Amino acid sequence: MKAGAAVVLFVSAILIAGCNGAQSALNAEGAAAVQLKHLIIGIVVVCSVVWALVMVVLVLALLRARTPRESPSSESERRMGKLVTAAVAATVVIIAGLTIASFYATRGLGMSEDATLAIKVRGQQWWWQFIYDDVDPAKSFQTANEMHIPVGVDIRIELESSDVIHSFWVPSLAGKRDLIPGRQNVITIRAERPGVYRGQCAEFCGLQHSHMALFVIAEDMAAYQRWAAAQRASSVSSADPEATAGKALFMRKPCAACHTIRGTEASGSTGPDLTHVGSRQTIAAGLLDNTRGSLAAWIADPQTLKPGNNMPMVPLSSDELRQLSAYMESLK
Amino acid sequence: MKERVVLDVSRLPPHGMGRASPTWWGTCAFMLIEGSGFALAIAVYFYLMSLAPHWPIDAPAPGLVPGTTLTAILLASVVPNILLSRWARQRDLRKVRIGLIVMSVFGAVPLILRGFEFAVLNIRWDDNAYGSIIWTMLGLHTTHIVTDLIDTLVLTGLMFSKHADNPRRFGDVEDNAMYWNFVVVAWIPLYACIYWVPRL
Amino acid sequence: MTNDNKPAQPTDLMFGDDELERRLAQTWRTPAGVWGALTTVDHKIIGRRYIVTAFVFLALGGLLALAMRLQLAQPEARFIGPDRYNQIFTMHGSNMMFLFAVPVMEAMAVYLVPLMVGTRNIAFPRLNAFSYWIYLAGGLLLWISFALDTAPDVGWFAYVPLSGPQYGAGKRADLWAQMITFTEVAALAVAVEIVVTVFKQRAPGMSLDRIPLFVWSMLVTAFLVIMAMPAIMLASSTLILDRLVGTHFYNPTEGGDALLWQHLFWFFGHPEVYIIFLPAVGMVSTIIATFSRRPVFGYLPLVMALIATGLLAFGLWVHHMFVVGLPKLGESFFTASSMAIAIPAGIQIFCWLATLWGGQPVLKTPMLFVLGFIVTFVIGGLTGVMVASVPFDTQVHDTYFVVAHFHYVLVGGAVFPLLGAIYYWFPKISGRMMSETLGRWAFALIFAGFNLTFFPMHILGLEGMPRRIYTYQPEMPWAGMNMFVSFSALILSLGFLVFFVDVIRSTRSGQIAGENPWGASTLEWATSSPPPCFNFRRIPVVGARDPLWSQPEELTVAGGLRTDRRELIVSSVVEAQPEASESSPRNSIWPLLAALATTVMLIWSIFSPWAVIWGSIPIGITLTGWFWPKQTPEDES
Amino acid sequence: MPWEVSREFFDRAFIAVAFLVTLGAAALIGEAREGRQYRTDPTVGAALDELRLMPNGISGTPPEIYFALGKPYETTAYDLSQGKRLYSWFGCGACHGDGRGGRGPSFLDGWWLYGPEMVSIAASIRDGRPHGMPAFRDKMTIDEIWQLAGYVQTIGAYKAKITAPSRNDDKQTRPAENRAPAAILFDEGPVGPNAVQEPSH
Repeated sequence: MKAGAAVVLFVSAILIAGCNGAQSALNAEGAAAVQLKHLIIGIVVVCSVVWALVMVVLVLALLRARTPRESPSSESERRMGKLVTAAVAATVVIIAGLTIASFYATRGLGMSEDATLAIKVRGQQWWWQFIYDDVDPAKSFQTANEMHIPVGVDIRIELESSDVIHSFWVPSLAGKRDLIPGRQNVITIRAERPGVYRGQCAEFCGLQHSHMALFVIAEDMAAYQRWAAAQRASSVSSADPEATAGKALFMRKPCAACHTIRGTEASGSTGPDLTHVGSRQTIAAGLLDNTRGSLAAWIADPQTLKPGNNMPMVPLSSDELRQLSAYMESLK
Repeated sequence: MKERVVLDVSRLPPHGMGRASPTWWGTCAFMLIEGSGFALAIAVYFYLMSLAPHWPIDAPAPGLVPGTTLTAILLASVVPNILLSRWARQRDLRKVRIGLIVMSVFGAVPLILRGFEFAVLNIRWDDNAYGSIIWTMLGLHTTHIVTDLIDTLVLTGLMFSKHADNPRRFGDVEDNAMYWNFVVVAWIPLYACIYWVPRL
Repeated sequence: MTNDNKPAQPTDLMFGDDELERRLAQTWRTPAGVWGALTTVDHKIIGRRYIVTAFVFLALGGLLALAMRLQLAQPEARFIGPDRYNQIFTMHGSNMMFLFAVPVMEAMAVYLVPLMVGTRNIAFPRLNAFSYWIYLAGGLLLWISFALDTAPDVGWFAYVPLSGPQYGAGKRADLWAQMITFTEVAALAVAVEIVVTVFKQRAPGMSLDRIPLFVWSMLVTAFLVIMAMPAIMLASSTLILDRLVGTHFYNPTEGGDALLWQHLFWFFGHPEVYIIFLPAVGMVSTIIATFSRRPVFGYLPLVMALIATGLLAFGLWVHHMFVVGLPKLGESFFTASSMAIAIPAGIQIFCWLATLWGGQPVLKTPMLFVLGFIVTFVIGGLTGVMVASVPFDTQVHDTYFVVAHFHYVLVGGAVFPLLGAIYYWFPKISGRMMSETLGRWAFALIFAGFNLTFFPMHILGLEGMPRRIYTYQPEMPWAGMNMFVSFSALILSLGFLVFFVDVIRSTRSGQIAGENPWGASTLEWATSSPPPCFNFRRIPVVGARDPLWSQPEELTVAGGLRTDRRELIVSSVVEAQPEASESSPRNSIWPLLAALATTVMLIWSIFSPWAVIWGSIPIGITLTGWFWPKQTPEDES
Repeated sequence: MPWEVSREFFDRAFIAVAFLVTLGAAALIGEAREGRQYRTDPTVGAALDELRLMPNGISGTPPEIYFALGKPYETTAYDLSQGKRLYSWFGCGACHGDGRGGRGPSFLDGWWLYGPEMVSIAASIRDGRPHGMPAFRDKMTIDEIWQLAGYVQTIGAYKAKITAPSRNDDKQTRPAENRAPAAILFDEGPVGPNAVQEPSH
C-alpha cells in the first residue's frame, strides 16, 4: 500500500530532516522551537498509529472470509454497533488528549516578561527592517535582513508592518507570527546555541514574497556587544580612492534619495539603511552573498535579479559600478 | 420496471397554498439568506465599534427625525400588510386591489424618507469606517425596500389585469406580504444600530 | 379544495404506458436546436451542463498546477516570472474552489436529487437555468481576464491590504471579487432549489428517515451554502467599495481593520470546505452500500454526523488565523472545536468500515475510488487534527505542509468520491457503462500520482518551505523533493487524462447500461437510463429506505397526475404525505436574459458605482418578464 | 409553438449575442488591463530622457519612444500606482500637499502653470522650475520621473481614468484619483496659491 510506505517515509524523514541545516522546524535550536518539535513528533506518531489501525481494519474488512451471501443478521449488526461505539469513544479520548497536550504547549510558549533586549521588526515589501531602539536616541541603530542576538536570553520581538501583511518565521527558533498593518504583535525568541538561523516571510506579500529572507545571528553576549557597538558607530569612510569615488557617486546619484548612510548626507528612508552594509553576510534580503561582484551585479540590474522590487535600475558606467560596489563593501 | 398504482392523487388541489406551496418555502429560504446578510453587516458594525476608541468616530450621532419617522411608518405598514395577506387568503379581489395600492404607497414613502436619512447621517461613506458601515447598512436595507416595492407594483398591475382571478396570484400576494414583514423586521436592529448605539 | 372539472383533464390513469410516455414527453420535452438549449429548464440537461463545465474548469486548473510544478521543479527557475506565477496560483485556487469544487457538487445534486426523491423536475427550474448561466458568466470573466494577463494575483483568499485599494493596482482584485459574486449567486440559487425540492417534492411515503444519504448530505450542504455564502458576498462587496468609492472597511488609519477581512472570509471559507466535503460523504455512503450489497451501517449516526459537521463548521474559522496574534483564550476554544470536528468524521469512517465488514464488497471502479478515498482522507483528517493545534500550526501554517493537508482533504476527501460517483452514475446519465479496464488504470494512476505528489509536501513544509513562493534558492534543501513532486504530478495528470479519455469514449461507444446496472437501491435506478424528460412515467410511492431492494420486481406508484401540463406531487415535509399536484414551469428564455442583464450590471459595477442603479433596470424588466403569467395550463389552479 | 417558425433566426441571434457578450467582457477587461514593465531597458531609458520643450519651457513633444511604448506612464494602472508611491517617497507632499498645494501650486484647481502635457510635467520634475521647484534629475531615474509625472497629471484630471489609483490606507483628506478629485473639488473653488507663471529659461 503506497500511502503506508509513505507514512514510514514521513516519520523517518522527520528524524532525518532533524539533522539537516537551515530553516527547518525540525532543526530546533531555540527554546520554543524545541518544545514545538517534541509536540509535532508526538502528534505525528499518535496520528500515524491511528491511521495504521484504520488501514488494518479496512484490509481485514475486504479480505475476511465470508460465507457466501451471508445476510446481515441482527446480532452481528449489534456486535458491529458496539465496536463502532467503542471506536468513536476511543476517538474522543485521543482528540481530548491531543487538545490538552496542545494547551500545555501553548502555555509553555507564553510571553516572557523579563526580556533582556527588545528589537522592533518592520516588514517592508520585500525586505526586513530591524530597529534596535535605545533610550538614548544616539545609541539607537537599525539594520536590514540580518539581526544579531545574544545567545541564551529572551529577546522581545515587536512586529509591525509598513505596507502589507508579512509573517516573521525563523523555524529553528520559534513558530511564526504575522506583521499586520495598524497592529503590533510581540513574540519572544531565545536561541540556545550560537549559530546563523535563516528565516523567511511566511505570509504572501506580493511579487517578491519568495525573496524575503532574514538571518538571525546568535552569538555570545560579548560578541553581540561588540557587534552592537560597531553598528552604533557612524559609517567609516575608507582611504581607498575607488571607495572614495564611489561615495561621491552615491551622493550624486539617486542612491542617496532612498538610502541612509549615517555620517554622510545620505538620509533616504525608503530603502534599507546601508551604514554598515559591508558587514552583512547577504544583500537584497538573502538573495545574494555579500561580495563585491554580487553588489555590482545587484546595483547594475536589480529588476532582473528581483523583478518588481522597489530599487530602480540607475544607469551607470562600468567604472561607476566598480566604485559604488567598492564603497558599499567598504562600509563595514 | 413493472408498476402498481397504489395511490390516486387526481383529487389533490392543482396548486399548493401556504406551506403546501414551494414558493412559500423559496421565499423563506431567500429571507434566510438575506437575514444572514443583515446579521453579518451588524456583526461588522459591532466589530468596528469594538476597535474604535470612541463611537461614532469623529462625527455627531445621526439625526433622529427621518429615521424614526420611517421606522414608525414601516411599523404602521404592518397592519394593512397583514390585512392584505388575510384578504388574499380569502381571495377577495376587490379588497386585495385596495390593499396592494395602499402597500405600494407604504413602500414608496419610506424611499423618500430614506433620502433624508442619508442627508442627516452627519458623515460620508468615505470619511471613516464608521461612515462606511452605516452607509452600507442603510444602502443594503434600501435595496430591500426597492425590490419589494417593485414586486408590489408588478403584483398590483397583475391584479388589475385579466390574470387577476387566480389562486396563484393570491398566493403571490401572501408571499409578498410575508416578505414585506421581513423587510420591516430586519429594519428594527439596523435602526437600533444606526441611531441608538451611537447615543449609548 | 377540490376541483370539479378535474376529471375532464387527462391524467396518467387514463392511458397505457406507451401512450402515457408519448403524452408526457410532449408536455415535458426540450425542443431540439439552440433555442431549445437556451430555454430548457430540465434539471437533467442543466445538471449535465453544469457537470461538464465544472470538469472543463478542473482540467484548466490542472494545467495551471502543472505550470506551477514546472516552475518549482528547480531552484531559481525562470520559466514563469513572479507576476504571472502569482496570477497562476491565484487562478488555480479560485478556479478549483469557486468554479470547480462547489459547482460540481451542486451540479451532481441538480441532476440526481430530483431523481432520488422521485419527482419530475427540481424546484424553481427557471432559477436553476439562471444559476447555470450566471456561473458560466463568472467562469468566463475569470478566464478571459487571465487570457488578457489581468487576472487576480492576490491569492484565493485575497488578504487585504495586498488586495486592497493601495497595493492592488488595476482591476485585478475587483475581477476576483466580482467573480465571487457570480459564483455565489449561482450557488445560493441552487441551494434554495435543493432545500425546497427535498422538503416539498419527495415521493409520497419518503418520510425523513427514508431519504437517501446523498440527499441528506446535499440538504445539509445547501443550508451551509445559505448561511456561509452571504459572508463572502459581504466581504467581496466591501472590498470593491473600498477600492472603487473609497470606503474604509479595511483601512486601519480610518477605523477599519485588516483582520476584519480574514474573519469575514474564513467565516465563509471554513464552511466552504464542508460544502465541498459533505456531498462527497453522501456519495461514499451511496456507493459503499451498493457495492457491499447491503444497506449502509448506521443510517441515523451518519445523518447525525452530517448535521453535527454542518453545525461545527461555523465554529472553527479562526483556526485559519492562529498566527495573527489573537487572544490565547479564543485560540484555545477554536483548537477544541477544530479538534471536535474529527469526531463526526470518525463516526462516518467507522460506519463505512462496518458496512464493508458486514457486506459482500464488490471491487468495481466506483468502489476503488471510495477505498482510495478512505486511505487518503484519513491522512487529510489527521493532518487536520495536527494543524488544529495552535502551537503545531505556528510551525506549519502557510507552508507546504498546509498545501499537502488541504489537498489530501479536498482531492482525497472530495475528488476521489466525485470520480467514483461519475463512474457510478455515468450509466444513469448517459445510458452507457464506462470501461472497467480504463477505470482501474485511471484509479491506479490517480491514486499513486496523488500520494506521490502531495505526501512529500508535508515534509517540505516541515523543512520550512513556505507556500506561494514562485521560486526558492539553490542553497535550500528542497530542490530534490520538488523535482520528485513535479514528476509525480505528471503521473497524476496522466491518470486524469485516462479518466477524460474514458468518459469521452464511453459516451460514444460504452456498452448499453440497463435501468439498474449496479443493482442499486435508490429511486434514480427505477427509471430508464438516461431518464426520460419527465423522469418517471408515474411518481413512485416509497415504503422503505431502500425501495428497489425491499421490492425488487415491481414499483408501487401514484396515479392521477395530469399529462396536459407539467405537474408533480408536492408532499409534506416530515411524512411526505401528498398535499397538492403542483405545476412545474415550462421552458423559458427569460432566465438567460435575466442572467445576461445581471452579468452586464455586475461587470459594469467594477468600473462605476452607478452601474448598480442603471444596470438594475434591465434586470427588473427581465425578472418581470420571467414571472408574468403566460396563460399556460401551468398557470391554472 | 411560435419559436419553431424562425429557429434559424434565433440560432443566428444567439451566436451573435454570445459573441457580443464575450467580446464586450473582453473589451471591458482589456480596458482595465495593465501591462507591467518592471525593468526599463537602458537604451529605452536614455531615449525617454529626450524631452523636447518649447523655448519657454512650457509644453513640447515627448520622445518618439514614448509613443512607441504606448504612453504607458499615463495609462497603465501599475505605473500610475508606482507614481503615487514615488509622490510620497520623494516628499512631494511637503510642498504640494495631497495635491491641493501648499508652498507649491495645486494640481487640482485646473490651473497648470506649465501646461497639462506629460512632457511639461516630466520636465518640471526633472529640471525643476523657478520659485522653489527643485530638480529631481539626480534623485530619480527617468522612468521614475515619467511614472511620477503620469500620476501628477492623473490627480488633476477632471475625468478619472479607470486605471487611476484608489485611495491609500491612510488618513482620508480628499477623494482618491480614481474618483476625479479635481472635478469634485473644482465645485469648491480653487485651493492653494497660484504662483506667477514665467519662462524657466
